[in-house]
Amino acid sequence: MAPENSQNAYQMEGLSRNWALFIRNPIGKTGVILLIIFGLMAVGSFLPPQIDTMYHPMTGVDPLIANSSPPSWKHWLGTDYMGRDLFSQLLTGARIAFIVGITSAFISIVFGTIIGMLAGYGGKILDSVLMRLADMIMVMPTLLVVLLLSSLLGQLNIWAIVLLIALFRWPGVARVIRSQTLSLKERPFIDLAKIAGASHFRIIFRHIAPNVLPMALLFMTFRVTSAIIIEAVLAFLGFGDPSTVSWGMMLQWVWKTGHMFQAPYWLIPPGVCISLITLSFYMIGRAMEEILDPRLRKEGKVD
Amino acid sequence: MNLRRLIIRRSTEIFFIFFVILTILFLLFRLAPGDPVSRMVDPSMTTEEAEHLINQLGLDRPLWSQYLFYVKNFFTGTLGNSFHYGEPVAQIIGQRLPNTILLFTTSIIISCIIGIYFGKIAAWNKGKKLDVWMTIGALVLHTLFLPWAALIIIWIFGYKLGWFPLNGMLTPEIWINPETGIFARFLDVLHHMFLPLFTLCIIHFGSYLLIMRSGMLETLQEDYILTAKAKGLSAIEIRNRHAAPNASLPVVTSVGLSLAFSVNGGALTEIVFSWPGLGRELIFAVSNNDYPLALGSFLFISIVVLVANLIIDILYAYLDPRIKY
Amino acid sequence: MIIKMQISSLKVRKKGIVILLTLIFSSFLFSCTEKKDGTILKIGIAEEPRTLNIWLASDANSRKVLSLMYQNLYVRDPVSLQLIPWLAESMPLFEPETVSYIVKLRPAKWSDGSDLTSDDVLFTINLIKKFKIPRLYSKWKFVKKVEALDSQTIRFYLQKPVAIFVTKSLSVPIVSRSEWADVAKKSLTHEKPLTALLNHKIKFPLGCGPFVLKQRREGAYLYFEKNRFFFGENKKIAGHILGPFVEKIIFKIYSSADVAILALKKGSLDYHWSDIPPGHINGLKESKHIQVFVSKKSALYFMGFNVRHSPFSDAALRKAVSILIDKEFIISRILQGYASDMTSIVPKGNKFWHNPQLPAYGHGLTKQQRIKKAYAILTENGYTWKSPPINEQGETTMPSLIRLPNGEPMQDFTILTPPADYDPHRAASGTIIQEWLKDLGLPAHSRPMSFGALLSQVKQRREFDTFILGYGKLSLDPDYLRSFFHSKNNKKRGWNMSGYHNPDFDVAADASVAAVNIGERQKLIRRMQEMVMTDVPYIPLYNPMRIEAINMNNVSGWIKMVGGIGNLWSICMVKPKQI
Amino acid sequence: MKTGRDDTILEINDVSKYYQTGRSLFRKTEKKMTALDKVSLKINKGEIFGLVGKSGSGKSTIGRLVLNLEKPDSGSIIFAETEINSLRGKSLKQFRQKMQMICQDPYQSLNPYFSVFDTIAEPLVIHNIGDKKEQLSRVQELLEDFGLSPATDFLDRYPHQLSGGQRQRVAIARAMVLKPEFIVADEPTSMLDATVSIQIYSILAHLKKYAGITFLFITHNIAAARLLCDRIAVLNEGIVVETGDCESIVDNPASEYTKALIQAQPSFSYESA
Repeated sequence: MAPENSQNAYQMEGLSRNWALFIRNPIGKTGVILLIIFGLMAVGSFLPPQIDTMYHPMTGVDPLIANSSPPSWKHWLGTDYMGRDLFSQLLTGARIAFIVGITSAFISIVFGTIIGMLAGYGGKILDSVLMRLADMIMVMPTLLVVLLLSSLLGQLNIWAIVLLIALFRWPGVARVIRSQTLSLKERPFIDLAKIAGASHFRIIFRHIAPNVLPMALLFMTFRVTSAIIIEAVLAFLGFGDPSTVSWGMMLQWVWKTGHMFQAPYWLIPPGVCISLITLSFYMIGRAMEEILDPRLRKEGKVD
Repeated sequence: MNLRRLIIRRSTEIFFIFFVILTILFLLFRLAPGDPVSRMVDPSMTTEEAEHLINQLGLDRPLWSQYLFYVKNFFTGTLGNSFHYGEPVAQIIGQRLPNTILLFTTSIIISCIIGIYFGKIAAWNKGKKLDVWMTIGALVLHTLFLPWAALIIIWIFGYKLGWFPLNGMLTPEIWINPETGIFARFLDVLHHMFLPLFTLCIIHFGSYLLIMRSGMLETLQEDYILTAKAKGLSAIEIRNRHAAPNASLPVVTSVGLSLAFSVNGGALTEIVFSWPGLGRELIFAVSNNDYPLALGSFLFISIVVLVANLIIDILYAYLDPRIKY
Repeated sequence: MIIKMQISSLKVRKKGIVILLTLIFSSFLFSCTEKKDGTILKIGIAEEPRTLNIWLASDANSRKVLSLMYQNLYVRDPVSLQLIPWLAESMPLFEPETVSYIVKLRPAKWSDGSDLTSDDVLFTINLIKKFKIPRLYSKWKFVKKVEALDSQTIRFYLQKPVAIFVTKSLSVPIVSRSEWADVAKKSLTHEKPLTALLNHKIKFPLGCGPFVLKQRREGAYLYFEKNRFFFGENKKIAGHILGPFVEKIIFKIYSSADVAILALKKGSLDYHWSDIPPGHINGLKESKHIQVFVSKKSALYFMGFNVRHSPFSDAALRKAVSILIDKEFIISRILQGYASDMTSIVPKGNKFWHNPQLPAYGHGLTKQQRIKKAYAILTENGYTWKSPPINEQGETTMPSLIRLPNGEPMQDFTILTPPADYDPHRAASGTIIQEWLKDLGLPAHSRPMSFGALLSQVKQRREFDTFILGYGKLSLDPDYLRSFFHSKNNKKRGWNMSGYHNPDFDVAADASVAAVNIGERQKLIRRMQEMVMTDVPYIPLYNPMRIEAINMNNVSGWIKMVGGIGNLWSICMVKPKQI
Repeated sequence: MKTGRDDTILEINDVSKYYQTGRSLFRKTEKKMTALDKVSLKINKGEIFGLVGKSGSGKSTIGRLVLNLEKPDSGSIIFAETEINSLRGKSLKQFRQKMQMICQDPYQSLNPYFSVFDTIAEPLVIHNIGDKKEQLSRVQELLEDFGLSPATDFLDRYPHQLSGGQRQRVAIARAMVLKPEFIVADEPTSMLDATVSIQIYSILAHLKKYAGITFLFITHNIAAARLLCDRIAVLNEGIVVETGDCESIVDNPASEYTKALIQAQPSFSYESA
């Protein structure tokens, strides 16, 4: 599926054509600005531990502070109950949010797109089997299932969580991609490809895939949102990966150590960050959606 | 005719889907490490006692026999006994479910109504400041981190302002008094319900607003709206009588599609507000290795979601004559 | 047509909303009428009591609630922690020649007014033995025969002298024959009698404690009224004249501690019968009507090793690890200072049994000193590094991975901990210990696991390297030492999770069971602790304190003892404030 | 403009095709629509065979069947002495090299994500013919042949950057890249304006003449058929009404249907030859 340069060029041109529309949209603009800020935070997260080991988000503690303390010059956002720097935790949280959100959204989009294309192109039995599978997963409350699995399986690290979220979030994408594929399948260029002797594999990945890609990308922004939220809730409830410092984890620390209403400097930033980062992806998605096609939204209206 | 076929087809599908879920969950629970006996951390529990208990709970039988037993239990309607409650799971679910349904359906209905109402206004004022602010507001509410928001809501309205009770479903002091009338009890529950309801509505209504808004924008492009305009009907009349009802159909489907997702939020809300519902019970059961209860509640939630989806499909087919199945 | 239908329903909805809003706002007024009633004691609990069936109750909240109703023969004095008679009239009489104990009952009544007799005690013991009730059966297995001498006197014949008979066996709750006889009979006809007994639903337990359950709404509250027939009322026991002085108790469920604390401040709770995280203390202290209690617990939180196989079969490595662990850091940072140091398996507070002369590994050392000391021990025992943690200048550096004495590199190992939702402290300790071990090149990975999975890993499958677990409520009698380290418990589902095997220890442990002479037993127990702390299959980490808070506006007179103020004594002693 | 009656290249024997309407899991009621009813045709090597009929007459279905995009419900189609429906794997791929198609709608027949080069070279890539360099020169050659010069200007363009006529030229170039023996042209000009159509027709005529390619020319425009075809068959509701020499049928229609078809035709295109 490696796109050649020229193809990229076309897509780039399409993008730049839409970019103007996109950036004129106040929602899209806000989303991009927010995202850039979070991106800077994620990149900046590597800095503090270099300055002093006490700024290590997980293991570095201020030797002089043994409990939660409000913002100061040394600790811009204050420290948590162990004397760890909250600011560097917040920066690291941005990194984790990106990792979780983007990888799990990416995986679920790849799954969803492939399954949707297979179902739409394959038709008949393959279609009904895959779509019933999608229905089945769709009725499962993702968070509860992931909670259940992580509790049952016992060991969780961030990649397992990412994978689990991805596994439960593909059906919506698959349904949309399937319906797109159904209409693409009727287009003459697919017939022509067949006549030229193209294999099913080639038709699916060379002809259909690029055509459904914009839609898949759009869905990716929404999936990023839900992945970040699910990870945050899991971490908040204590089912997250303990060796990572995510925002959900920070909130869990505030909560479990009883600083919920004691330390606003600790409670507010991660909560606001979770909301804002999901908001930024959501806004970008909305703006993209309005440009691509206002009718695409009804992800389930296919039968 | 078609409708009946739809119902039959979807019901058989639901049955199969459900059975697959049951089997997968059963295996998951039984093959996962840890059993309710080994988690009893009490040094005075000897090996002999533990093994006796395991035998008595039937956990030492082969897997297939446990599975058959479970399926039998399922169809006889008891769903087995909870390890910790010692009661039939069906009974526990029966107690918790009404509370969940009360909170859940009320919140969905209210947020739907509010979402449709504001979505309508936003679409009508497309491009104006009102629309932009409403859309952004809806997006912000939609992406709020629920447990965090819920605790802050409790702090503000329950503690600082003191308008509402902090949690639970009723005030014991009122309910233990035999003289309290039914109306007072009803009011008491309503009063307790307000904050969790408020939280859930805040989270949900944003997405309904957005769906309604875009549905409305689309409808406004259609021919019959133009016809209505040509007929000289007033703007409000066109908006409310012609465009809004049709535009609200997608909201109905989205309720069905997002139902499974809203169950998550429901469970979290129940935990934070100590609302005695099924979601909270499920999470407790999972963390206490109470398999029969966790399995039962999970199955029940999936049944509810499946059936609700079916109902919404039927409703949709009924409301929109254009839909053919 | 559809359109019209929807319009009309919208109109109805609008009216509905108006009505709903008026209802809600009128309920504000309603809530303001919540009057202050000192005669109702309002107690918060963290979760719904799972069951009121005393035999099934294994969760803390059920036990709290049941402790108001079902009573024991002997209880602990709040101050001296010695056993004192409760349902019994006096301490048991031991007859060495027949190896039997005689217990005389106090005149007492069940809450339905009927007399509590020796027949009930007999019935209880027989039920435990017949159904093999978990946790209780083993305490009565060695009792050969129980007979009622008269309606108030019972004699217990033992197979051999057992030290724990008085401290553990005799402290089982007594149930009435009238409540359980039919249930037991019916359960015995079942294929699985124990399950049938445990699954029997008790709605209103028949006890003889200070309170009687009057009403319960599942998921919402439990409502108790004073037991008119309570045997202890107005009696002086353990230096207190007992009540109960409050007429009613309501147990409310507060799933989150934060909300419970708001409720305490607001006055809708008098006491939250559950741990409060240390972070709340400052906020609580600001409110004048809140009093915070910090009490000691009889608890043990420890890191355990799997000594069955390499690498932790080597005691030197275990010692090195215990030197590396900075317990003071864990206590001061992770537990915010609300815990006490532990040097032995038996907590310090348990003065009679605790052995004070044990090595405190690494106590008071700096990080550098710890690494150096651990490094010295390991090099002595043949461990090697490519680049050691201490360089030629004597400074600590980042080491390469360690090699075992046989020259093989040490495999990665895991530190299993409970998940953060279950216990954030243990999970955090695991992470921080992992970092400390890495300073010496030990390839440790902290891995939280769901509690059930963790225990099955450690107890059943026994495939692990190290773990962190704890006992929040360790009995005051140190018989657990035997459970934890006797080699006969080194089996599937056995409590010797480490697989510790020391013949000397086994001999001492066996002797300690039979030692009815308390001084002799003390010596043995202290000797056992010494052996364990020399071989370090477990590293005791900390003994947390219990933080609780009360609202002083309504009631006063809480009794503080080991494990907090939530105890039977407090329930019997709290008095409404006269305002 | 008749070439000699050479040997038959394509033979359609008693082919029928039905479509089911409104199929669903629970409704298998036989509501069949007959698309083709026992159609038999013979096409000779090197001729342009016209298939004329109104929309819905089944002419496109014949095209799809001949191209092996669909299977007939009964009857057989024989191309170059092989029954094409039984072809699998390698032999199917070989068949694919020999027969190509030109579509009705140049807007739909090109993948919007394929550049001109990608589009034309795709059959070469699929059949693994030549290396990249050879493919490039072949594509350039074809582009020049079909009046898209300079070829280098067009190689990297995408369909949306081309005009309708240019697109159709690209489509024809793609059809020609494998040097096929047979081309199905399904209403290749119906979406183009008249002047462009004429240019396309002349390309097709040229191809027939110099490359010796056989065409199945599907059209509703009897004038176009008259202009281009050697023989035609008139199709009505899945039945062949008449078949034969193009001029004789147009000048002397036997059936009412054909007459009606001719009368419905605007006359200007008739003269424009």
